Amino acid sequence: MINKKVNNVRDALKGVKDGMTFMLGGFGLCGIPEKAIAELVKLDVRNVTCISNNAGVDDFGLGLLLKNKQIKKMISSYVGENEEFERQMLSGELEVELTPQGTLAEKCRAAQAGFPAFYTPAGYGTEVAKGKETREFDGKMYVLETAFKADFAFIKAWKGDAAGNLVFKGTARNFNPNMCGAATITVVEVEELVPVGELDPNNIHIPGIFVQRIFEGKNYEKRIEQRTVIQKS
Amino acid sequence: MINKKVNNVRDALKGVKDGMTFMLGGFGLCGIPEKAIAELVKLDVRNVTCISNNAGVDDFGLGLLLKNKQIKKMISSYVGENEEFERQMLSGELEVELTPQGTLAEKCRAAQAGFPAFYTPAGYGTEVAKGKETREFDGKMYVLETAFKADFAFIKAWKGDAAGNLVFKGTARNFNPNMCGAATITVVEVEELVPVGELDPNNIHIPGIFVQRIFEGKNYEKRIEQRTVIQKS
Amino acid sequence: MLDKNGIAKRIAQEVQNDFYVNLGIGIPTLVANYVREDIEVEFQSENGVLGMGPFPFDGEEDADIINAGKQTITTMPGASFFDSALSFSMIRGKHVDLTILGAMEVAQNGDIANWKIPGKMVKGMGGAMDLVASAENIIVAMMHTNKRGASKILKKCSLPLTGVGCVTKIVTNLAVLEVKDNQFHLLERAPGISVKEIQEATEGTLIVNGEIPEMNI
Amino acid sequence: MLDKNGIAKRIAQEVQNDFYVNLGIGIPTLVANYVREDIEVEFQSENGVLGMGPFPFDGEEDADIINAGKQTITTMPGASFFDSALSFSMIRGKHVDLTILGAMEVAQNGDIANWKIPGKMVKGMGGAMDLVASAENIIVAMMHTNKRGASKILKKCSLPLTGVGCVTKIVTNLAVLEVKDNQFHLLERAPGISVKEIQEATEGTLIVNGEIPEMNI
Repeated sequence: MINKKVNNVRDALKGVKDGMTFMLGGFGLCGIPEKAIAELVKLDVRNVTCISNNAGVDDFGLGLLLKNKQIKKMISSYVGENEEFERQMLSGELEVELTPQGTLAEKCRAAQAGFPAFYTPAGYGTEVAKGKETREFDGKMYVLETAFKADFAFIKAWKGDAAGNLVFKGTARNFNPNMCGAATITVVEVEELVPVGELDPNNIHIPGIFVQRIFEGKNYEKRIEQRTVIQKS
Repeated sequence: MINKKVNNVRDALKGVKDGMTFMLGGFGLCGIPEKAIAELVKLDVRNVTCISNNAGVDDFGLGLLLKNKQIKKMISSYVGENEEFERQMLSGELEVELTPQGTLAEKCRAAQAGFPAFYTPAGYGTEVAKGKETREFDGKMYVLETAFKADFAFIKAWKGDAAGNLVFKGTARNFNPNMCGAATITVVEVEELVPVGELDPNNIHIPGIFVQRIFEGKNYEKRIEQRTVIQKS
Repeated sequence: MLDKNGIAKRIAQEVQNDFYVNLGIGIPTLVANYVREDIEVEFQSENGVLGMGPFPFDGEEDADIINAGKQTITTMPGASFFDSALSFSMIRGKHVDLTILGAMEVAQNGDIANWKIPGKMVKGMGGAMDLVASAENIIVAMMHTNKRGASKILKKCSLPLTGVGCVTKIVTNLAVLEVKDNQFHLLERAPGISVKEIQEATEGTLIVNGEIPEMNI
Repeated sequence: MLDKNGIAKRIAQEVQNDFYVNLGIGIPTLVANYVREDIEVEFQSENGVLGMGPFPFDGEEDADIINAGKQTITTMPGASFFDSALSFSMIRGKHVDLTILGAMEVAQNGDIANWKIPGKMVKGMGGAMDLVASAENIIVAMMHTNKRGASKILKKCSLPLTGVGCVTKIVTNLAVLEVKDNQFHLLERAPGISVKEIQEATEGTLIVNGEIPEMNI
């Protein structure tokens, strides 16, 4: 078994530098790498490019890096929940590349899987296709999209083992599996690090080969963005 | 819950016709849709194109359809285990398209996922790239490969439910998940059909949306091609 | 005139048995509340769940189980969770039968705009561009006019597009419209709304053919 | 001169700590038997398993758990099963550290041929084309000459190629060769084999630089 375990978030983020490109898992605040984000704030790395579906909220998730003005560029599909984001973007302080959500996922997956480029129908005829090659297949138009390139991927899983095998929970899975192995170094934080051999080999969502470093985080906040509940009558 | 359950293999294969293109899961004889293959022999559909990683052995798997001369064309990556196959191919009776294994998997996945085409490095500079577009990305050459088109996909899973949710076992998984939803109609046979709600939503390998018909098969032979064992001393 | 729930109620009539349905944020999310109970429907949310159920009871919400609107949800028996790439395989691969989403503008050629107001507002397209580029059955839920009374049912979209030539049906607070042959075709009026009122609120070419029935909701 | 197990034994010395390794069918499969026990290595098989262990005990074999050679296998703690697309993501995405495979011919420019003899034999490329197109660390295990004594270490491949300019190291029954600068470089001799014997068995340009040590196996 090839051991990926590191002791803490500090060791996990070794090598993180100004100007790098990061991928961060999560959808809204669901399944985000809370510990890695907190450490990035602490390390105060600057001028970074972040690839993440959303940009967090003003005081949580990637919003913390935004508030701290550490982010030079965001690559996301939806950023509607963050006022500081909108302010920085409209003022021109923040560079923003909006990408259709399915294309965003596939650009990660392409990087993971060694595909340089693929054709997708999403965004054809829109701003998103500007400057990109378009092409017809079977009478329908498609846009050529290329794989992402990133230095670090920060992943949040539910359970994992020292071999780097991962299991996600519910919709906290989202982009996390697609970003594993899509960057030079994949750093995973888990809620529970279990002994190697405990995870069922049939039900491992991401095999350890896609992971370079793994550690157990404590006391996850897991903030809920839109608490919608029904009152028991 | 949208019900995909059909009563038996006969109902599952309704609509199968001469000249159609089929995808069949399996690697060697591992994870092949035994019941669907037996029914295809019984139905005696002819001039079919089969997309499957291997061609079975002389008296099992796709070898049964070959022996019966039902196959016009095979699309596979490796066919070294079947003498009748080699005879038909070298004599020109059987049309054969050999495709790199990873490309084969991705051509299925592309069909499942609505991608018309993708660039892959496999086969560049070889016969496989003949007549195909090649292109450089970041100093490396790639071949443009297109998604498969098939009428039926015949899938073997371990467990499934009436909603079409599937779980595979061990390496019997192989191409099966990638072929689900990659054909117009996806037919799944399972060793055990379990009540809806019994499978853990976190550990469903293929969600039911990719499946049109599902049934439980009985008495699987699951023949072993290369029994390699160590004697207990 | 319909309110948001009325629009959702009317759209729910379009949902057929054995449909996999993707609901956008806003009015579309409300559609789930009004689908007939005697048909089988499964709701897909692009953040990675198939088989969504109602909102959870107070105290039973789980931060790890949300929909694309970031709302806490529950799941039905037979539900499944999956990653974003597989989720969009369902969408791009045309496995989802019906897509219901909101819009800022729709044009008579089927173009839709719903993600950006240059210089003012940029929320992003989320999954909408993937959805409209692939879905063959798209219903738009929207207000017929904006807050200043200007039509959002147009000859040509003025805002940056989300997709081209993709919308086939629109349900607004005033009417049900079909989009075909580069024209809007009036199918139904909202309760108490006249054809004239709809014509006045529609900037695009509106075809009114014969007697237009009132919605039955 | 080495036999198949000898070749496997020599190649096993190339396997380093923390390597993910893909073993081809034939001699490469034997390599697993000779890897040092004090290093951590995980074996990947492209049919969908990472963390392969030894063959099972008689009676414990499982038809659903095989390697790419269709042999029954076992798995080690920490193993995982996955589909073919993800398996080739590992390979194409350069997550596998070392690829060991057989060959019919290797040329001095690094070309390899191992899947077809036109008009005679067509087994197919299996996963070999994906492996050689992506792997940065490829070792070929092969016999130096064919049954008629003709060299398989060539100026130019005569058979249909599997991949171009990809092979960096070759271990044969006679020698260890490095492929670099459009030449073969002799690194080691098999026990009892002279440089002259290797030169005679090599059709391609062979560079012999200084004293060539005998393999230490």
